[in-house]
Amino acid sequence: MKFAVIVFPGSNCDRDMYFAAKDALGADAELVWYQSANLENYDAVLLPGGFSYGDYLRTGAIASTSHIVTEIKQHAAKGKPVLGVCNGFQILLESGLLPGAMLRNKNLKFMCHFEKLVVENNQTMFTSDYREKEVISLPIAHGEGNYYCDEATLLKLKENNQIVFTYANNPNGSVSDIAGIVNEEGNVLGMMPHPERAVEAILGGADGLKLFKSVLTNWREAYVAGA
Amino acid sequence: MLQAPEITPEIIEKDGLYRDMGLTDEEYQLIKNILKRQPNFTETGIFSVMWSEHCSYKTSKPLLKKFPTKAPHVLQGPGEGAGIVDIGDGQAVVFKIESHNHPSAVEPYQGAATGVGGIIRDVFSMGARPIAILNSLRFGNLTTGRVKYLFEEVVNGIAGYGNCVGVPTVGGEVQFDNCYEGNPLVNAMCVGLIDQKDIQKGIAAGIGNTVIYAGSRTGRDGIHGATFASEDLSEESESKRPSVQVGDPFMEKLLIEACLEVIHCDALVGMQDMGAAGLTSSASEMASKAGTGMEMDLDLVPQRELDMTPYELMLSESQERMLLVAEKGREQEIIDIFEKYGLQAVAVGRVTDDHQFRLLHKGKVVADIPVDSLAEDAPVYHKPSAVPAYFEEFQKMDAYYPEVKSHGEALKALLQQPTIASKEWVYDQYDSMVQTNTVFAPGSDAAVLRVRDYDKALAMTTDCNSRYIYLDPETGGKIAVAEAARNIVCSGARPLALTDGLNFGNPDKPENFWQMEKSVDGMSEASLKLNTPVISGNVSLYNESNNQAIFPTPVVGMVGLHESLDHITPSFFQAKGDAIYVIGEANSEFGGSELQNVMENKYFGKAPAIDLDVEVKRQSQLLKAIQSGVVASAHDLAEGGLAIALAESLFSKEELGCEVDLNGDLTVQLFSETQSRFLVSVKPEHQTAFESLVEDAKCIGKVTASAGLVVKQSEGIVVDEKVETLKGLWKGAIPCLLKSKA
Amino acid sequence: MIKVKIHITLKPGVLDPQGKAVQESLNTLGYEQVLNARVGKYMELTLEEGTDVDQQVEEMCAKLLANPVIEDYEYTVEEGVTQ
Amino acid sequence: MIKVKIHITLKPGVLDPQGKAVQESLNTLGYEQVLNARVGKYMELTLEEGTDVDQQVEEMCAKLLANPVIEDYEYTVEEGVTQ
Ligand SMILES: Nc1ncnc2c1ncn2[C@@H]1O[C@H](COP(=O)(O)OP(=O)(O)O)[C@@H](O)[C@H]1O
Ligand SMILES: [Mg+2]
Repeated sequence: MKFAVIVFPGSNCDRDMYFAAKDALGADAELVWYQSANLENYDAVLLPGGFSYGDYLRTGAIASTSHIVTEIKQHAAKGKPVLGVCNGFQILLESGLLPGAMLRNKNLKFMCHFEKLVVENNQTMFTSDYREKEVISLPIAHGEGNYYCDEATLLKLKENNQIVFTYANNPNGSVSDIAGIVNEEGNVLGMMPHPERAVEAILGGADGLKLFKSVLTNWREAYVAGA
Repeated sequence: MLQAPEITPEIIEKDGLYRDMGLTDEEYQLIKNILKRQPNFTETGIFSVMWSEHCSYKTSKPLLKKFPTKAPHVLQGPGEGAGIVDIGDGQAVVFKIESHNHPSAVEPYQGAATGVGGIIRDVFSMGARPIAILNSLRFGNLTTGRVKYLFEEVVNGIAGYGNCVGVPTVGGEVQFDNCYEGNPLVNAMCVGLIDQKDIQKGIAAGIGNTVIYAGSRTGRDGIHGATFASEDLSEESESKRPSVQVGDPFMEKLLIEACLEVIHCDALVGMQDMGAAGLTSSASEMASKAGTGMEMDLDLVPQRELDMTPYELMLSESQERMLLVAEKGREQEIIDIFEKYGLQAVAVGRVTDDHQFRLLHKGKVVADIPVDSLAEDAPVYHKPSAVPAYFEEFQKMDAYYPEVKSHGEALKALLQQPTIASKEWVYDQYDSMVQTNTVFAPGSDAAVLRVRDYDKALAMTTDCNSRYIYLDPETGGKIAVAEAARNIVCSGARPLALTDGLNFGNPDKPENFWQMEKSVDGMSEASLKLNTPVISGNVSLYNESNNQAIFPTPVVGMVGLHESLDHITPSFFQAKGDAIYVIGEANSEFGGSELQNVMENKYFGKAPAIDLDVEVKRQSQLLKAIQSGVVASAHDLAEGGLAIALAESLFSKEELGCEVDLNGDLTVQLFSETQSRFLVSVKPEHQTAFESLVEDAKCIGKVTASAGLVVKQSEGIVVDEKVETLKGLWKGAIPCLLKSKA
Repeated sequence: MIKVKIHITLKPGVLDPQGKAVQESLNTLGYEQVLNARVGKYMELTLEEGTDVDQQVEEMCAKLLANPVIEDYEYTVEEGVTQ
Repeated sequence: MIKVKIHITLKPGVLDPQGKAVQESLNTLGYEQVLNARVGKYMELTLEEGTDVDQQVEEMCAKLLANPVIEDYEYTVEEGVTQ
């Protein structure tokens, strides 16, 4: 299985994502510059965190207009996994691949520390290695992670079981404590916490590794004969 | 448009305009002798910035010479963008500290942000990937609205820039004292990692080679000299006014990636960032170091504003700019790399053989200066020095001893002192984990980052207790270096080298100069003894407000090496039942202590004494014990003494307590700030081994599961506090001060 | 040249943490008569003469400058501006 | 109630990285006629009726809302607004 880690100007967790996929998970992974022509040779797309275009205008807004996002939409339409973390999540929101928008954290400050999360939906291709309602600990590092959507959208997210992670102690003001959501089809996940920062004990925890493992396991089951 | 009257060389001399740019009459005469004519306006400006303290170190040079700078592991000492130290496996660590005090006093967000940007450029211009940022901050007491604003915005600026460029901010220090009220200190340190084969130098070698300008366009940012002759030029349009430098961390991030790609292109000859004095210093220093000359056509310099003069172009401090020298004919290879990242890079000049720094503008030569006269021939001053009266008075005083009624209450009061209180409010705003190498984020003695793919790690810290230095600069200078090394050792690393950020008042006052002189003496002696040479640094003088100098504040930034990941040692207690040891006896030493501040609201008397031989012995024995695997946790004793060290060792995620038994004067035992001491916890099965390795260690109690901090004396309980209560006070102090109405 | 002034504001129902902070700090500073504050963006674009402004600006706002999930926009155009 | 509209813009000559990013992105999207973009803030305050607006708003801008070292501000007042 081969992961593409998309690098936008200003991405800064690209290499972390790459190391998580390649070293911690042991899968094939490549850094893909945002001007690359296509994503045909990749099985999964990872949109890393950082400050694409300096977070200018709105987080993720400028990156969401680049050509590679069209490619990502096509990749997603085929049912292949797309994971956006932090700024990657913001890009998914701005590009319409996921519903809602991000506001500034309610205390207006950037915050960086481990947070407890609840796995609300362990039936997705990203979370099947977790137990239902498992409480895990992942780092957050963002200034705009205050997820917002209107009532109707929220209702839909709940009805379709699209809320994948919630915060145990909401740090940023997100609607319904939302930390991560999937699209209706379940193959595009956006989340503010950083699973790629928690893949080795020496970094303070390895709770994020199961997320990458889930993707790998599910891909194998779907595509590798005899798996 | 009305043309401003031309300022001729004659007018500059007759009206003494050079004085408004900061040059003295003697310096002006020296320039005339060098040029064998009167300098024109642009040339005068160029000399004024290159001969400023900031670029020439004309006041501090005689002192900086005293620092030990060499050791087998030092690959690059002072003189380049940053110093470099060998860490084995063909790798090296690159680091430097830099101040941005005055800009931060005027515009705290941008001042701090551009300070971070500048120091990062110093590191990647050497070819190293920046892997960590630290900062050392000083503010007035958090009681006025202005100080709170400065504090909040400086932190915000560091976060805003560092988080965006994707370099983790992993450590630092913040202290509060009245002397910094009008003049905060903002020092930022950057650490980079490099393969030794990739080390770059800022040289303009190879006659005929091409000079390339890359990055942001030049605007009228931060042109200091433009304040000159305001009467004569009062007609000048509004737009000619100097403006504050604004940082663009997004641009910096692209520059980092582009430059780290460019170093692998063998068409590159040299590279340097444009820091203070912008294009002037980078260009002239590159040529001077290479023993060449340089000619630049200023019309080719990318410009953000209209009608910029040569003076403005040369003195602008616009951020995020680099100067490179490429092999003639291969410029395009380098320009292409920048273009991939959407960055502008243009050829603006060439390396010449005549040792002149020559600038062209609209077809005319606007400056023609012997290049060495700028970088190397700046005058050096040996300022007079005088022992301040306060020092002699302090030395004569009887030792200060605080009368403490309740030791538990004193402990609580100390925990809420902003200088001791938790700095989580600050570092939670910093991305401390990006790049996924951070083993110990802020909150430990030293930050620790593993070196990916190797069984080793780097420890780093900044330290400076300026109260001791104020009381006694020489002793305080030694302590600053020793304390930095203690932090490194506690984390399990061997100290390698240091960078110093010398922040002082006006050196023209002999008392201030004496403080500088003595601190440097003390620091030099300690760095020699501890084998941590000085590999880079920065000098910031004239830190005064209302004619009142800050405490002398020579910040020490230090980096150490863990030879194995197994040596990484936490500063928190680990498990119940572990034995608690103190290394070193306490003496009654309260001059400059935090307890003195709490009780007297000022500092006086003698600084605590330090014996560097004892220091070296204890540090090396502790390190040996750590490396042999018999130490569970180690923490140094600093502000607030043993009591604070005990409390801090309990403020981790684990819910532990401690019970210790102390003899003698309890105030001294708990709160004295006697130097060269450590608090260590050891598993019971390792106690014998530990004791045989560390001579001065004494077992004082054990870690408990009770979540209380208990101190006994002759079997009676003298302090018994819930850890949760103590932690709450310690954590809440700074947020609480910030929220309270000014 | 043409100058376009664009106002981007948060939609009425959307919480505005920044506006709230501004209001609170103004109240704290003693301006208790401030009942509400909302913070938005203000942009000035300079366009080449001869641009079909209305259609273009509308498009730019919709495509990039504002996020329709949370923001509204408004703009005014001044033609024939000399820089 | 009184409504105050405040525009905060960067002083001329001060670098505006955000404006630059917006301009470049618009150019990349095909709006090549965009020659320049500057991004500032826009605030709306609601004040109690009877406030001495001019003096107060001036003060608030200078003290808190704008950063006088790098920003300019301007405001307009509408009285008797029914929210
Ligand atoms: N206090 C100091 N101690 C040791 N070296 C210093 C000190 N101050 C400056 N230096 C060295 O002098 C050189 C020039 O410093 P500086 O002008 O601050 O660098 P830059 O031009 O990159 O801003 C650097 O190599 C720096 O490390
Ligand atoms: Mg430099």
